[in-house]
Amino acid sequence: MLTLPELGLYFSFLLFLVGLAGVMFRKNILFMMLSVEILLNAANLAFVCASKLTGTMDGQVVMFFVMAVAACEAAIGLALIIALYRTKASIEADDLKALRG
Amino acid sequence: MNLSLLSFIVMGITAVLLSGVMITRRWPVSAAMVLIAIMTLLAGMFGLLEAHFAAAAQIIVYAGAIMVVFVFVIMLLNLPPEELRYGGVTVGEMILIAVSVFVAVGLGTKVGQGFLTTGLESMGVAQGESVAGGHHMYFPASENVKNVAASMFVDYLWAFELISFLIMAAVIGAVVIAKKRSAEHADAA
Amino acid sequence: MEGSLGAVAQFLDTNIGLVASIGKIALALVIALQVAPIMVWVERRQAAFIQRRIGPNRVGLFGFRLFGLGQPLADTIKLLFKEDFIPQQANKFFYVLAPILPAVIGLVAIQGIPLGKEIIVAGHTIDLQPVNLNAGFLYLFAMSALGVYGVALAGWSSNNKYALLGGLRASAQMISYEIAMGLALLPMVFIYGTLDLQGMIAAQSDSLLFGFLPNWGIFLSPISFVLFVVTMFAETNRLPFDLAEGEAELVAGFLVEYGSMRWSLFFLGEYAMMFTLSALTTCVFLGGYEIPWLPHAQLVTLLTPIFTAEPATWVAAAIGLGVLIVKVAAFMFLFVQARFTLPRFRYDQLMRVGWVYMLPVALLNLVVMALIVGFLRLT
Amino acid sequence: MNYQAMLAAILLIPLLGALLNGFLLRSAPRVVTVSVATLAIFIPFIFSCLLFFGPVNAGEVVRTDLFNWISVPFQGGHLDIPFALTVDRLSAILLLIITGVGSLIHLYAGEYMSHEEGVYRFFAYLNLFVFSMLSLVLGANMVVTFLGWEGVGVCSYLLIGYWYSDEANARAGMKAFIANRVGDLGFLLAMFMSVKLFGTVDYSKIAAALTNELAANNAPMITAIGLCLLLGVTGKSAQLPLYIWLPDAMAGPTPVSALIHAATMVTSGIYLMTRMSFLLVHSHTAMTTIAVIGACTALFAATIGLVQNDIKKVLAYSTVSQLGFMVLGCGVGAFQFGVAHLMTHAFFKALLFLGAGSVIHAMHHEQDIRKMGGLIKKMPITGWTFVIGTLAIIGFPGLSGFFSKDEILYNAWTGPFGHPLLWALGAGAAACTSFYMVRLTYLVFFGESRVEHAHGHHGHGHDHHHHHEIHENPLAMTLPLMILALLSIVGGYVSMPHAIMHTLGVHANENIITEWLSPVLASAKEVMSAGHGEEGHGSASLEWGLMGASTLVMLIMSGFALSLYKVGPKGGDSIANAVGGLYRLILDKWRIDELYQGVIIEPLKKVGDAFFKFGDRALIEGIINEGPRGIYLVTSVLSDVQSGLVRNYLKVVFIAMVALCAWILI
Amino acid sequence: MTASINPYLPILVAFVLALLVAGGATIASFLLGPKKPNPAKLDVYECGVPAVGTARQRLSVKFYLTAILFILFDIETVFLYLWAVLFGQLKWFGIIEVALFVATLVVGYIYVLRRGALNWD
Repeated sequence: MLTLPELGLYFSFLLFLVGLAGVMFRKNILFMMLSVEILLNAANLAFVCASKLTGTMDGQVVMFFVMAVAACEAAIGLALIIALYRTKASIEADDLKALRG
Repeated sequence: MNLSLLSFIVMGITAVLLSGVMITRRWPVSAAMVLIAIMTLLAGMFGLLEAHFAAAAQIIVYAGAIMVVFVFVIMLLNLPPEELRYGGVTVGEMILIAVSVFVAVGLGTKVGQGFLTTGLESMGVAQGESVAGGHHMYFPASENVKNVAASMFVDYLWAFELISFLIMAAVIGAVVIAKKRSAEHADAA
Repeated sequence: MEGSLGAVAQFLDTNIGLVASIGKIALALVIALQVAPIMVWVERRQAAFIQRRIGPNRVGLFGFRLFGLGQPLADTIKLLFKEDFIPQQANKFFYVLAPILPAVIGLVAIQGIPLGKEIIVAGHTIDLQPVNLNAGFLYLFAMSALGVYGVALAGWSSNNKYALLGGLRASAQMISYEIAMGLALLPMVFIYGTLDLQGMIAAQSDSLLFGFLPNWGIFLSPISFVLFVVTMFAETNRLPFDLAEGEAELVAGFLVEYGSMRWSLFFLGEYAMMFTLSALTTCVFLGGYEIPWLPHAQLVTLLTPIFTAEPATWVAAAIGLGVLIVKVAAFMFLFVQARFTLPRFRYDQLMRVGWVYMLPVALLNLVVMALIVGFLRLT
Repeated sequence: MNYQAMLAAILLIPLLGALLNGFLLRSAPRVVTVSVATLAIFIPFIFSCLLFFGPVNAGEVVRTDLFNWISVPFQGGHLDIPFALTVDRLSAILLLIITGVGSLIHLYAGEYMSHEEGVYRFFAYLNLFVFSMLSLVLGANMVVTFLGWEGVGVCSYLLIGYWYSDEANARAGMKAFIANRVGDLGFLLAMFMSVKLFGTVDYSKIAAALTNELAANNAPMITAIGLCLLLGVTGKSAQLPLYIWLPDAMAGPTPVSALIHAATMVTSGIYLMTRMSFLLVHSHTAMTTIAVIGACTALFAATIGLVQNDIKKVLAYSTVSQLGFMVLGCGVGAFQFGVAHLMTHAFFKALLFLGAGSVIHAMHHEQDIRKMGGLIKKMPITGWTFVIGTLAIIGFPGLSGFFSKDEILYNAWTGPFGHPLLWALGAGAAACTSFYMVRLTYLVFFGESRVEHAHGHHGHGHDHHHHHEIHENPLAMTLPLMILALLSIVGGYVSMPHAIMHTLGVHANENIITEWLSPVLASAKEVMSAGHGEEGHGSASLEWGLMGASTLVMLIMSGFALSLYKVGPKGGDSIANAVGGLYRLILDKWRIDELYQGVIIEPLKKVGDAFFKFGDRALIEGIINEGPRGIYLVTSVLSDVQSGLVRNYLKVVFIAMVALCAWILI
Repeated sequence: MTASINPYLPILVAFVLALLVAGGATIASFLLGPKKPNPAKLDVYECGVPAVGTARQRLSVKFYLTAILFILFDIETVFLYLWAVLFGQLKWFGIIEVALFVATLVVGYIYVLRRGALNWD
């Protein structure tokens, strides 16, 4: 039997895969961050589906927390991009390896 | 197959396809716009899953706020379109992709059989059992917003308060990072 | 023949929800589409009166002038036949997409407004709110939040300095006032205890305040009302908050490279949004489609002897729609009046008002209202 | 009335005051700072009164559990330590003293500190101190008490070093802190042992768990707990051998000396012993040790007080000596009189310190009694209240010190753990007390004025009155003095001896303090009477006799002091010359500090040096210098993994996710 | 009997209709209007003078700061809406909880204000 939450979980898996591919194969930090947003959205979808699956509100509440975290991530991440672009005039991820071991 | 299931599947497939489109865009603005479309589709899916408040918040916060920041940054920096480099896929990455496609297909067939729903039942996960425990829903299922609120403000009280600290830290951090050298760049406007 | 009629009746009966819903949507669409041309005419006439001119009064229908009411139709036809070109430096796709976005969003957003309480057709009760979600008027907020993109995209895709700056300014302004807007309506949510606009309207009509005032939101939380009206002006980029398209500084802001029908689509969206937000204000603060001192149920009982049961609800709904439109029209008048009365803010003043005054006042209002309502209800 | 909430409020209001003053009101006007600080003590005082005359008077024990503080698995069960507050008749007395005397001293300090800059810091510390002291007193278990115990130590350190720009003050603060840490170690050990023995640290639960049988089976453990508690007491209550910090602590502002180093903090040892009396009485060894230490401290400190010339130093040694009396009282089993003396001492010693502060304030920070004299004409209120304080402390019949001290001395002879020798030590200390207090009072307030008029320009350049006319201080300083003087007169009647009670025709079985504290001390009494057959072996005639003896000694010594110092501060020189060596030894405070320096501190320094040489230099620096080479070898391999490219890190995420989903499939 | 359909369906219908209207208007105008392009018409409008430089230049960071503050306060508003619908049930507990939440954010807001991030001058 095909149910909505289960399908939703599968879609969230696929979205996550695509998002992860985006983060891995794009060189531009901006695109990487956009892909991270896809990842977070996939996670949100999974949470909402889990909420529906178990009949509780936990998933939806956690989804709001994820949303808040995503907002903070976007705020700080984009601030960093702006700062980086100012100093390095580049937002290529490969140019940023000062933390190389 | 009823209407909501059909639209759910159509929306889901569209979202996945669009995400594929998104990660291959050259222009950041195009990518951001496609992402907004994906988020709107997801909001619709939330609605079909009867998470009404989540659907509204998805649009208000994600599509209407977070993406605005992305669009602003893209427009502020006015980045040129990026040259895509497809040649960079190594053998290891090829294997990864192959494996993930395999797993995706496998999972798809499993989902088609409805293994999760039955699996949860066999694992004895009862419906309506909150992970945080303690709180019992006291509103009818149609009162989605009140149920979410009850769960958040009773079960997840501390997480809720902590979020405020997170947001405060993000506000301060973003201002510190972005405004750091703005004195020298004040003429950039 | 009779069989096919029966089949139609059968179809209508089983799919009454779908049919009614399409009907409601069509009604709302018609209203939204009429707002823009009529408002353009009203603005021109009103401006003329304020400036002691005559304004457009010539175009009439079939030889009747009708105060120039034919003008909107003529305008539409003119716009349709204007040359439609795309500047060569523009990003073609987004340049075309940008005006469609606000128009679509405006037309979709208006569906969230309750046009009346309900009508009864062949035993089926039909709620007269085209889109009635569990999340209530947050739907309107969601739509209004998406409105930013049309403006931003228009500015960006035109690839023109004025347009880009104008687009960014307009979107920054819209998001700045969205916070105060959300916070302004918060007290109303906990006063009425619901997000549902129908529920809010019902709460406003079921009793009298101090025994003589209608129990309207404007009396319950006047500061919220003032805040909301101000943010409404800013959200719709209307004067005195219209400097994104300020002619003097930015030629016409994000609209500079647009012409013909694309240009009018922006205004279609803008006026639809104006109507939507005015109607939202009406529903939250001014009792919506309800006639003051005469609740809908009472109206229906009054009308029933005259029209019999079911048609009475239809007449009542029509009266309600009329009342709603009258109330909204008052707001529209206010919009126009403000446009030709108030000077424009400077941009820094505008942002300052939004962040340094509106936001704290909205927060303070929230706290004070929470305490007042808390003391009145919880002790 | 909600007494639980009131109890929590008593504790939290001073904390609120401290936070307000410390963070929000830093730039507020002085008036605001002082009012906030004083109100933050005065409101709890009102609440304390309500509690005192309400449920506590009715014999109830009010308890409130604020939250579960510590919860750890322990011995198969759970060790739950709630942040619980409780007020019974014992803590109620201390509550009133702390908040009552505390508010008076806050009021006084507002005026006393009027020439200082940035007093918000002072008042924030002071409020924080009161908060700590209250949690010490109100804690329902040893951990909460320990929180307060440490808290008062910290506040004391901060306040002693309040004028930290002067190195001596900072050193005094550190000395107090270190001496207190040694004592705290004892308290900690006692706490650990009681967890081990009883599985709880809650006083009431320990009391319930401690049966005679258990005590008999674990006698060494009980004695160890008692001795460890005693170590804690010697630290906090300045007993031999850890008393050395208290005289130096006088470096702090005088209101601090009055509140912390006389009235409240130093008495917390007495409180703790009374609180744990049910346990202490099980160990004869511990009780005897306590009594002996108390008696020795009383006499020892009193002898040092005889020759000091700094007004605050005299009072400091007097405090140590009086604390010795209280410890003696506890040690001989007369806990209730220890508490009674604690109370009366809080009144008259606070009075004396505040009086001294008033003098110092008027004299612009002159503390040497040889440069004073005849001040009573210029500062009548300060003078006469100081005289009342002196009379109270030397045990002039009818004043508060007389009753509480005599009861302790009587019990030192007759109490369950008493011995005539202990009485003798105590009586000697009392004699010395009479001498040095009368000497102090006479030299400061009577006789010829020896005030140097020339000295006046250090540190007060901004003052625009050029001749430093000494005059009485404003009402904010004298009002506390008067109230405390009144309390010093009447405060002793709670512990009126039997003999006098009978003579006066008061037909009560016990005096007020014994009656009041009987619920707290019931179990201790039971144990003591079981161990010694009959409670006390005294009689009315013995009581009268001892009373008469100590009064006589007091009168003789006071007269001796008066006759000696009639001629001025040089009056004692003849005797000093006669016993030359001994005099100098006492003047150098028995050279105890030097002893510690030589016996403990120097060897410790040597050990530290050794550790530095072998531990730091050879071992740690060796590891630091040599280690990186090894680490470098490892990391050079690992660093290739860490490419700095986000993409490569994400591959791990990717693999993990795919693996997880594959696991679901299988 | 109340006619019930999925509440999201009308949005879809409205969306399609609105798209038809807006798209139709665009296409109609495209089809009906004359086509007489010339270089001056297609050029960037810059008040009649030839365009100087390009529009693709970097803009003030203040727009970004505004947007940042907007998302964070937007999140706050959404959380507060959750509280507002349950105002009656959460009672004073909820008010206190939200008061703490708002107070924390006000701290951040005051910081931003003091830092001058909202000064457009």
